[in-house]
Amino acid sequence: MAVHAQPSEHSTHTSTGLSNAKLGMWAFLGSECLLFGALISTFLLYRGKSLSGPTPKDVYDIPYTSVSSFVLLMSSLTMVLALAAIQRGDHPKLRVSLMATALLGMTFISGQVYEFTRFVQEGLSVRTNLFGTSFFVLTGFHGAHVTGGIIMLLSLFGMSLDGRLPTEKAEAVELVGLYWHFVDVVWIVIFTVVYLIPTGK
Amino acid sequence: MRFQRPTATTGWWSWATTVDHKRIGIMYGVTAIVFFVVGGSEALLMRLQLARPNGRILTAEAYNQLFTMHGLTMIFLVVMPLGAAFFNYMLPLLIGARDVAFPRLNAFSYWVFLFGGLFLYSSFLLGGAPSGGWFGYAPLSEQPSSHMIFYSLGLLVLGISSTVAAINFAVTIINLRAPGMSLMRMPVFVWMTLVVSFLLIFALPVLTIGLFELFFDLRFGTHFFDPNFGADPVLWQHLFWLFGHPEVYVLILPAMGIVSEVLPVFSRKPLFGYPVVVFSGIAIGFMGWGVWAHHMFAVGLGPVANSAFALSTMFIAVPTGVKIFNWMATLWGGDIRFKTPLLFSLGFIAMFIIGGLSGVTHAIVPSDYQQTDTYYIVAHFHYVLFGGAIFGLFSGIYYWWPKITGRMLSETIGKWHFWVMLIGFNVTFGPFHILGLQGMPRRIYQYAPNLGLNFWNMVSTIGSFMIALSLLIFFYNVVHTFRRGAVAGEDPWDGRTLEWSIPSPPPHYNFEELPVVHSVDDFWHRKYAEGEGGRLVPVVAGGSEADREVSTGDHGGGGHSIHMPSPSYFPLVAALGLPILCYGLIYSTILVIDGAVTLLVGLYGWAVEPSAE
Amino acid sequence: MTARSKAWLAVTAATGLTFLLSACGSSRPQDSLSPQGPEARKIDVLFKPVFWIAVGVFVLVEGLLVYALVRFRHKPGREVPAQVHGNRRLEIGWTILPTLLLAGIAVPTIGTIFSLAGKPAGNVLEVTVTGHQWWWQVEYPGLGVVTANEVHIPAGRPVYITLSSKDVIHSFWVPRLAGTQDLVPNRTNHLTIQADEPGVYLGQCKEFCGISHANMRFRVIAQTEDDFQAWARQQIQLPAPPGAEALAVMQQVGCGGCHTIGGVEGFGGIIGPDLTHFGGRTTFAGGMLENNEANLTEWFRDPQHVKPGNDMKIAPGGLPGPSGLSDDQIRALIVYLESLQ
Amino acid sequence: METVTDKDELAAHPGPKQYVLVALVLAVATAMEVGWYYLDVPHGLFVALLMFLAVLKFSLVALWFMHLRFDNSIFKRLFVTGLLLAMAVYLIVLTIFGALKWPLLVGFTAFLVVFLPIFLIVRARGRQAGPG
Repeated sequence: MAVHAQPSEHSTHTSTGLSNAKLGMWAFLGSECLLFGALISTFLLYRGKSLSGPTPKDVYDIPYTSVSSFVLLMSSLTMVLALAAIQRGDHPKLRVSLMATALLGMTFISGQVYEFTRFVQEGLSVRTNLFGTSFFVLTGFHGAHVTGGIIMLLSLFGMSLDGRLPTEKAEAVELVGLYWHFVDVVWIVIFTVVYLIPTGK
Repeated sequence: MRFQRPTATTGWWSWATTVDHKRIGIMYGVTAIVFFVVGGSEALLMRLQLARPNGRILTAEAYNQLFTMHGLTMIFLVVMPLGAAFFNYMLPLLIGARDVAFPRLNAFSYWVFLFGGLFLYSSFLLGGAPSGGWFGYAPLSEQPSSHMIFYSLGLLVLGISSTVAAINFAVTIINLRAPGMSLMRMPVFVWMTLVVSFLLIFALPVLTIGLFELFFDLRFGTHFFDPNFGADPVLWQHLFWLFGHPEVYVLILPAMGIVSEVLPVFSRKPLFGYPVVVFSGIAIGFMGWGVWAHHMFAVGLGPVANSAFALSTMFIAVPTGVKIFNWMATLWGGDIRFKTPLLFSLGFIAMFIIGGLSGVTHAIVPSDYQQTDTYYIVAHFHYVLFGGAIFGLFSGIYYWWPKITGRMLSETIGKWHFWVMLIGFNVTFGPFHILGLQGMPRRIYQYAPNLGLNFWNMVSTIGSFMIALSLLIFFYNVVHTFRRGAVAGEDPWDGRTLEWSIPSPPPHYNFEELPVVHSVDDFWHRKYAEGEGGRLVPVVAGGSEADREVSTGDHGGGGHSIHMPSPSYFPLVAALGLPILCYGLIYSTILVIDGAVTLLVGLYGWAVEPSAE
Repeated sequence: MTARSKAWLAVTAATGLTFLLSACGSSRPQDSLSPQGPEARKIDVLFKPVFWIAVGVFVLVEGLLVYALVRFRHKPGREVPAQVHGNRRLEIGWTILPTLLLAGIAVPTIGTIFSLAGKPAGNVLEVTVTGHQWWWQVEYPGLGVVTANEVHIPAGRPVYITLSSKDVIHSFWVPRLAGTQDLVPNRTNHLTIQADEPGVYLGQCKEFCGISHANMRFRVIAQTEDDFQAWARQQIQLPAPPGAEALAVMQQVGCGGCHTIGGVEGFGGIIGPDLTHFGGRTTFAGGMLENNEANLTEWFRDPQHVKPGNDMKIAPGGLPGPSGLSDDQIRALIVYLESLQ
Repeated sequence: METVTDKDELAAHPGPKQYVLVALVLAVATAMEVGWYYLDVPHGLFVALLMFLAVLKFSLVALWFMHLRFDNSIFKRLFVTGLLLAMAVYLIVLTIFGALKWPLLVGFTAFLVVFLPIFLIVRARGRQAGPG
């Protein structure tokens, strides 16, 4: 979406004085709520309904996941700093923050890849049981969203290097930022509802 | 990568690369009508099969594919895109805008819709069309014999198209209204478009996840709906109907909007209780979220859930009834001219009342235990979606045709079309009520001769061919008047809304100067002033031109200096990626990569290309 | 013109109604409007009044519409009408009126929902029905009886049916005795049926369940208490073993792999219906066909042709298609099967 | 609804300092979550606390990093509509399935009961005014 919703399509005088692209992005995020909601509810519905193991308790590594959650959380900070930078017209700092955000995102993703492979080694795949099915598809779907965000961040970085991301186009960064933060808040919910609560004492 | 922008203004390429909302609207309309013919032919085949007991015209497998594709076609490839056609063409004209908020995104959603439809239909050549019903209940949908993989991917693609379009329309309405057009000065059709857009934005993701899970079950062996692994197949039903019920209002609200535009024009009275009609539309949109489980009364949700959903279902009838009463009050005391558009709107009201009332009878859960999954239900939703949506959309076609083509359709042929269609419709679907109550289940490719169902089935089949005839009459009307039809002029119906203030067909920049809006039905008030007691006083000749205001600081001068978004290849390229991707997901990884690359190239080119040169 | 159309509409409606009401059970064995038992009657007494209210509203509203169209149609020289923009009081009126009407209907509705959901009291017969693509397995846990596609019940006694499914979602519907209940895998639903009088009540699967959904039929056979008990007793007797010829054919076809025949060596299959008392049934093939020699002959020639998609693939090598059985072999089979009383 | 140009918005936006501050709170909240996880608290309380922290983190990111606190309220309305709609319908679905253990149920419903009325009022006011 953010890729579609270019500032170039931002009408200068609109009825509300707000940017089309930003309105569109928020509508899209509202719609995303129901998307992830459905996957999370599927996970909750099938909680403890698996006919065979492994169960969450068997495979989760909470300290590990906590760290990667923290990493994603911090990427939101660098993201918002990137926006602040371009709005101030500070392009070197913009590039640094964009790259930092992308790197943090990549750390999170590689962490997830490692987690998945470990789960598979411990005998949990999408086909094993309802837990495997609902867990992998939910978190994988989120991972795909993060990956999409990383691609957008990198292309913003590239555009900025070519000087095709002037200060007037700050909105492009803001839109990608909105998407990125949304993916982050979804993970906040997943971390609580999918990781901590099911296995908590 | 910056290659030459498309420059053609006529011919195939100009259509393939257009970002003009009017051209995209026309493409939506034409495509939808073509699919209407296809879906209709499927229906005729089914009626032939059911004309007599133990029909032998179709095999069971063929029949099941046909009724599945008939449902999918009529909902996703006919009624929704016909609505989208009017949204595209009319929305900017009605709110006094020059285009939609995201012109290229608009082209993208059309191409995705077209490719999605073709992808779905390609299944006929690739091992058989889906045969698990448009509702695709698990676990039947997961049996290989149901071919539901094309269903899951096809609807995912169509969902992308609709979501993108819905966001586009919502933003357009919120942001691109002419100066002075506050929300409560918008035409009702625009209001209904807004409600529909939000319904789609919030309802489609639910279906998307359902389809996503179904696809993973089919392709990657997950177990979302697999009872053998402890899954509960009812989950699919909740996801499906959580989308499916708002979808019903997505299908009917555009027609309601059209009717609300047509009635005032042809009774020469303002819409009775504009705020109430608007609010009831919004109310329907909201309440539409609280009734989905009335599709599942027989599943065994328990008496408490069934009672709750019975209540919510009954009370959604209230705002619907309010609309109908307001429409009748609009006609009341009017100066009613029975032009074809009005006839179709009246047909809508008359038929929709029947559909609504039968709807109430199966909100009564116990009687739904008898009626669910019988032809009584089939009757109900055809009275709502054909007698309702299709009649309403035809009303729109006859009403706006002069604006779109610059020529009038023939009134005489149009009236023939209406009467044959109305009678054919009732002869076809009226008997369904009786058949259902007398024990004919849905989705059966044959029925026993000893059930006493033979007579009304034969009647219904005859009726279905009358409907087909009425469509032929319509096509004759189109062909007959396309060159020879009377020239319409700007305002053939003495209309009330902004689109009638500009030439027919409109110039590609729509409005030379953006109008300034002072009230609902602004254009009408430029032509007529209201004396005391609401008596109308025509404004002095030429006055309508004289006192037209111009929003200051806007481009003028015959539209030459008006800057419109330029055509682009990239929406088409990006859209092309999706079906390739889907075939890949079924057949080969190479195609997946191919599709993904096409998509990304399209999006990238799109991103770096400015919307206008 | 419009007026005539609406008049015509009213006519169709009227004819429709007369047909609805003239509907009598005998000529329409699946008619939901002629209840033959208390459960179905509970629904009927709720539906018919609502139906007539709906008809009343229909006549009223369409009548008003027609009247408005006739009275206010355009006449030459008619001056432009008064521009009425709305009327708050009227609008509140026609919001509240339907609300009250619906509220009135809601009360008995909810009452009936709960009374249908409850387990019946008194001398209840318990039956378990399991849906298969595309036939019904019927068990009487209390009586040790297992049969298929025909539910024998004692007339005048409430029968509490437990519903579940082996494969996909089916739906159990005997219109004249009760409403629908779905059979959902991994779930058990319950439905009470009761017949006033002995007789045969046709039913059919209502939820689309695959290629032969249309052929998934069954019947409820209500008997007097004594006849029912006699039937049940007879169902637990073992029939005479097959003759050599019939046995040879059945072994060649491999019937035992899918079907159970009580007391016969190697016939313990559970994929298809239990055939132990096949001869005593009035129908076969999921209630699709009358149990007679002609139908059985056609069936054994090529089951797939008669009932598309069914599991009975008896062409050589267990494939679908013509079975290739000779007329003599088929006759032997039929003679034996009909002997299984 | 008042018309806000992008300039005004920018002026209203907080600077890096506030952002870092928010991030600190987020970090502490996450630390607390993991802490509670290892401390021995009754499950009901545990769930309630986690729900609370999740809501807190969610709102901080949404209100500050996504600027909902400073931007035009129409954005908030778009997003909150989706959020509450999702919570409402999925909650009902899970309740029908009987799949919600009571602490989750309590947590969610509390959340709805607190936020839904506010949201509805905001909407109603928005309706009367309407953008433009």
